[in-house]
Amino acid sequence: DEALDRVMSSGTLKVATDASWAPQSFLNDDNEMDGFDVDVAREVAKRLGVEVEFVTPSWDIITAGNWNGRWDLSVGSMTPTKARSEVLSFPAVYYYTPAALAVHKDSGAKVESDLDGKNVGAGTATTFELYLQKDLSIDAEGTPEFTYKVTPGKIKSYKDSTAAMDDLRLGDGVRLDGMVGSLPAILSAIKSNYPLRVLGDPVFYEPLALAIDKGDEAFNDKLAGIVGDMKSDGTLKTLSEKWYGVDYTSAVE
Amino acid sequence: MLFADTVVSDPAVHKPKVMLIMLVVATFLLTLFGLNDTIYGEFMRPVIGEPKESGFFGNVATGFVLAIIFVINVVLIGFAAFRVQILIVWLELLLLFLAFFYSFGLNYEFIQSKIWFMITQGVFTTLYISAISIVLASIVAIFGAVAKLSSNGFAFAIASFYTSFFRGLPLLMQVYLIYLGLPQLGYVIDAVPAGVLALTLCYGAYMTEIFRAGIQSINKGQWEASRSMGFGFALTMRRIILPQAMPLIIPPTGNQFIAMLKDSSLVSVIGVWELMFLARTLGNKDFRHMEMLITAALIYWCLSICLELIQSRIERHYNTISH
Amino acid sequence: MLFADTVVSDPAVHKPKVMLIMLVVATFLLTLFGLNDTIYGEFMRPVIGEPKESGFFGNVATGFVLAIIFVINVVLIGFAAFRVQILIVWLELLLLFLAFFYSFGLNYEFIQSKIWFMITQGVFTTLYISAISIVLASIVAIFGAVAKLSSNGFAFAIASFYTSFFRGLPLLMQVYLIYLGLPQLGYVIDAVPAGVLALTLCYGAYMTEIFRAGIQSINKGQWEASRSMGFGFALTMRRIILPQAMPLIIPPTGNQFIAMLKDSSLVSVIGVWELMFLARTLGNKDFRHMEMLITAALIYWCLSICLELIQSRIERHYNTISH
Amino acid sequence: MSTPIIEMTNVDKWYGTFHALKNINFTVNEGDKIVVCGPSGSGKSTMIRTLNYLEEHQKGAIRVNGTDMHKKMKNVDTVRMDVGMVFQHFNLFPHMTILQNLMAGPKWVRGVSEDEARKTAMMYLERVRIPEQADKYPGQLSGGQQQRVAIARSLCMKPKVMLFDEPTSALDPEMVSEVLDTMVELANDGMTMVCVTHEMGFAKAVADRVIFMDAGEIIEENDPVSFFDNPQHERTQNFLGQILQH
Amino acid sequence: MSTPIIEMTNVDKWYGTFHALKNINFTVNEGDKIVVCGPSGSGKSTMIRTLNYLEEHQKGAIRVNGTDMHKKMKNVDTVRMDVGMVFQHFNLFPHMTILQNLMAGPKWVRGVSEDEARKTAMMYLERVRIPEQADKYPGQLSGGQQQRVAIARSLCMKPKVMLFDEPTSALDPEMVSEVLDTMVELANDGMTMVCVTHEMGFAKAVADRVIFMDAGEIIEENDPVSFFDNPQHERTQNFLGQILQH
Ligand SMILES: Nc1ncnc2c1ncn2[C@@H]1O[C@H](COP(=O)(O)OP(=O)(O)OP(=O)(O)O)[C@@H](O)[C@H]1O
Ligand SMILES: Nc1ncnc2c1ncn2[C@@H]1O[C@H](COP(=O)(O)OP(=O)(O)OP(=O)(O)O)[C@@H](O)[C@H]1O
Ligand SMILES: [Mg+2]
Ligand SMILES: [Mg+2]
Repeated sequence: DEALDRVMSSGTLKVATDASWAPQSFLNDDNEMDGFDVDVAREVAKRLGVEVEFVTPSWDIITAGNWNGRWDLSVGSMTPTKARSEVLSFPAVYYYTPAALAVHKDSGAKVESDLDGKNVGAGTATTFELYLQKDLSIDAEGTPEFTYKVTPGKIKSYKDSTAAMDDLRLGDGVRLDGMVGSLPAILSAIKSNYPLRVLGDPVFYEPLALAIDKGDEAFNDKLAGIVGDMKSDGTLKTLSEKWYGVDYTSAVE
Repeated sequence: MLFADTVVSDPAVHKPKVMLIMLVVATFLLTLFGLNDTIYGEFMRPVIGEPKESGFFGNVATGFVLAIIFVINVVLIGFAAFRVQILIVWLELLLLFLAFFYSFGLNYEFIQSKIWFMITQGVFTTLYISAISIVLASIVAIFGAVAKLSSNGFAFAIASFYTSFFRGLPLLMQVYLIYLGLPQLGYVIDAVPAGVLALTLCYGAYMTEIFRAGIQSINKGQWEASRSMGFGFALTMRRIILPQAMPLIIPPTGNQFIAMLKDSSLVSVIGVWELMFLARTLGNKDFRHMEMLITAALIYWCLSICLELIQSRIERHYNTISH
Repeated sequence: MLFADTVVSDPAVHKPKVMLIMLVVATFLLTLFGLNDTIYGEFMRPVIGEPKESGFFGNVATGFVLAIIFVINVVLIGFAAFRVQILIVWLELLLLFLAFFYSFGLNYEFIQSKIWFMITQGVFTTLYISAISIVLASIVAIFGAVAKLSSNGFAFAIASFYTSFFRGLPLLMQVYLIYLGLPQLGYVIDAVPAGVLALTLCYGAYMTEIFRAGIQSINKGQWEASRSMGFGFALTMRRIILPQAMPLIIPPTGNQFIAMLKDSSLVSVIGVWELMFLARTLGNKDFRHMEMLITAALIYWCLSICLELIQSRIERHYNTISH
Repeated sequence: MSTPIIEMTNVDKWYGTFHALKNINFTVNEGDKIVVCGPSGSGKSTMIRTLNYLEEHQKGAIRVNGTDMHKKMKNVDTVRMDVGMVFQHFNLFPHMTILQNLMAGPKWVRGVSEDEARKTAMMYLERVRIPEQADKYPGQLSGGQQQRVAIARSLCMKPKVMLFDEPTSALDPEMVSEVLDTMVELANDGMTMVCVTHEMGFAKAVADRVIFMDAGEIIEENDPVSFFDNPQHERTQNFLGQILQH
Repeated sequence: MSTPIIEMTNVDKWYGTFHALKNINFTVNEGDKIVVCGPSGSGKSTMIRTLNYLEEHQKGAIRVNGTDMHKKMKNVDTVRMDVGMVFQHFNLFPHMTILQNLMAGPKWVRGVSEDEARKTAMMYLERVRIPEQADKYPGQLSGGQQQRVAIARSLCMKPKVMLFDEPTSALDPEMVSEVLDTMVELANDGMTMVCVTHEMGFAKAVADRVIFMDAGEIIEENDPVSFFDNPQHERTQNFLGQILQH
């Protein structure tokens, strides 16, 4: 329980999170960290009775494991899988993201299968891409069932979902006919005047968890307890509604 | 300047033949581009009609008009003096590029609201990390170059391994290796020192090669003269060889400095908030990354223009003293 | 090699005084590093006891043992011939680095399962994109250099704007501008051509500066001699100036080639599956980034060693012919 | 034999503020052999370099082979093709072998065939007594050998006018006379020559006129016999005095 | 006056396969003045460059100022401090003014003060008649001026032994005699000198011995009077014949 000791004795919880993933975590107009993940981290720290401090190493660095005490916790919307849990521990799932298809607003597509045989994009190596490849298996507990609703002609992978949306906004069929991404991201893009619209219902739900370095059971249990409390007392639901306008803290079919 | 040859031919662009050729070539090239569908075509709509109707004729007409504008411009510039020519051409190109940026339809208020933070936080971090790394890399490079030129197998082997390894591995990888690898050996190193170390080692390796070429290029007679006067190795190097190698070393070194400015952005992977990191981050929430990226790019450009001015001043210094 | 000076001193490392100094310095430095807590300390545990008990003594002891190993090694290598020395030192350093990689505790099966795809898909893409861009960039650079050295204000202004702009903007930005910006003007350009175009323009700008320095460094007498024989400008450049500038141009150009190999990875942002893209992608699903990145890094290293060998061969060619 | 091939009229040249050539006037007719002498730093090299437009003059007119040399001239290359120059510092091409140095001009500019260029080159190398050095690089030759290569290189171009800048300075006396013999032969073939040299033997033997320069001015110009036996100007007398005493 | 300061014993040198020096033997005592002459390419430069260890020899022994010159010597710099060298190609430092060229050695190696170094430098510049060029760069001087700077630069170091490689090749006759006068003065001050030159006047006036080289060998070595009036070797006779006829 090295990590827990360190947190308690120093009185600060160092949280690693992304700074460019609105609305989960981003820099707000005052150039401070803000977002759903950030609020969750703040709440966790509050319940531990310590201050919170954010650091922003890249995804590669966080997921390499062996943090060496540089930071204590990652609140970064990671999907917990068995293979990944060989590298990091996932104390608790704190919400679920729906994934959805988006098309240009001029697109004639009505249902998911209208994109069959078309160019569909996704962030590379994301669950969205795996979904398009029909190779998605989320082996975390409590993952809802899903079906493959689209058979794209060509899958284009992008550095991230935003890059795919940038291509899609050029016009219907200019480079892309559609893309898969997280529903919240698509919605906030639409709010920022991207000429897109969501196609159909969410195609699958993805559980997202906190992560810590391996080897500290006490810290793991403590965090699991805290997240459990936050769920049961409705704090998470409030936060989700604040940021997404919807309650994503449980998977809805 | 090249060997002036003391023969300056009449500005070629004022010969009617040359003008005509320029016009034909420009029209041809611009027609090839098929400008009909572009914004240039839009300006011509009243004359050429809708894209689909005008077709090939539209392309040629648009191309021709642009070509005429281009040639008139070149001919007029030809009348000006050297420095004025440079000024005009720079301004024109700048305007063209600004127009190009403008065509992205950026949100300027957004840029305004963020630019101050980008400068105070981002530029500052970028600059101090690059400045430290550049100084250290230059020092590494001098030793590396001497070692690579030495007849001592041990020094040569270490230096060549060093340049091979640190040029061969992607800088990102070096940042990772230092940041994630050193803790495995027992040292937990902070983000900024890790970044500076990686940049120093990587750029030191590149600059080793540059310094080597510069030192090697100096005439053997210079070594002979100074050695025969009893100058030691270090003295010869410092006072005779390096100053003469400077005009050769400076331009590629300037390249490295400018590249470093931008490569320093790689340290953002380990959580350092430098310019590029902010550019990618600040625009994220509102999907304004093009705004932020272009702003960052222009800031980088300004910084590197400063470096270029410094470079050309140093170069002039060394060229004056050695003709 | 540097001015040989025809005096090769006795391998300095065989003098007892030098050995002693090396030993003391190495011990001191290694002690400073505080190796007690590291894996080196672990080897010494039986003698020095637990980190907390041994403290400073542990540091010194570990440092001392390592220093002795180091010095013995250096002394032994000193006996070998130049080429053998190089070989031994390279092997030793390689082993050290492999040990270092090993300490990451990588999953080798995972690497094995992916490496073939990385090579066939990734290396191939990386190589062909860089190769095309390098050739184009060199051509751009020659013209750029001549323009930057010309006394024609128009040519100078365009060339200097070009180098300033394309060196000043981050390559990533150039890729975006070309990939996302050109469509605004009406041309939709594919990912690979966009990447090649961006790399060509960017590296062409850097190499312009290198070529300029090389051309400028050639003695005025060479211009005079060839011009006075009636050689035209182009002939003088091609047959007299450039061949002599080669030894100067090659090393920094080699730098650029090697850097290009890795910068070509930036085209992955627009979805080209080159080496780095695969490295980042393949490991993501199972959080095996490090495995993939290290594999990619080693592949890059191999590629750049190939480039280095080619470079040194070309350099030898030009050095032999001009002494 | 009296068409002027080189005419300098009131030529002035400055290096920055240093007045290097002062009101130079002289004419060389086709087939003339002119020797230029004068103390070190008097502007001899500068003067013959202006004839090739390697240095720009600021005042006056220079006309070579029917072409006016000025800032905006178009055909400087065609003038230069017919004007050979042997530099004081040789300026050989270090990256080419001796043979390549000699063959470059004829092949690239005159369009002579490879074989013929090689034959001419070897012929001149034999004349200057270094055929065995043909495949070495300039850096591998002794000073005197380099100078001979420089002379041979110019001759290979078969120019109408030759400008020599101290062509025998690095040679031993024996070699000097051989090289001068070669030059005398050329002179007898009717080539026009301007030669900066202090070899008075050569001046006496072949020169039509001797020009004496000091401090950027032409002090005296005369036929060799009058020049040596009866110098007019005091400065010339002193200068010649030094040589004879020697 | 009879301590040998330079000794060459059975020295052989090759450039690749070219045998440049063949079994050279000679001794220079302190205060001796030796003139070396011989045809172009005979190995004169090579020989005096080995004395400074600027060229490596492959066989035999060279001893200068009490130090053996060989591959593993440690103190080559201290030997060189006392051996001045004037190069055939001058090798001035192009990035330093003439004055800086002259002051560098005394200041950086001998530790002389700035003022004193300047005084010495100006003194020698006046001796070679170019004090007004002190602030120019080497590239701005005429050939002869550069050569004089090279001579002055070596003298500023106040060496025990001077090696001159054709120190007057680029000079006009007037200047030659002035420079030679300076060298005669040095000679009279007791400086040891080895001078490659074809100025026979100088040889006759000051040389203790004249060495004649051909094709890498020393063919003849004699005092100047016997050398010029009564050369032993046929090759020497031919060579001298050319000079006198001249
Ligand atoms: N680039 C230059 N800048 C300034 N002064 C120069 C330059 N080149 C030559 N000079 C000066 O012009 C004068 C004439 O030089 P020039 O080379 O013509 O002399 P020269 O008669 O050829 O002498 P020498 O016989 O020594 O070669 C010299 O005093 C020299 O210092
Ligand atoms: N680096 C080299 N490689 C091969 N041969 C060389 C090299 N340097 C000199 N030589 C040859 O060695 C011989 C002697 O050269 P050296 O320079 O000593 O002649 P020198 O007597 O000084 O002649 P000069 O009076 O022309 O200066 C020459 O034939 C020359 O071609
Ligand atoms: Mg001259
Ligand atoms: Mg010589």
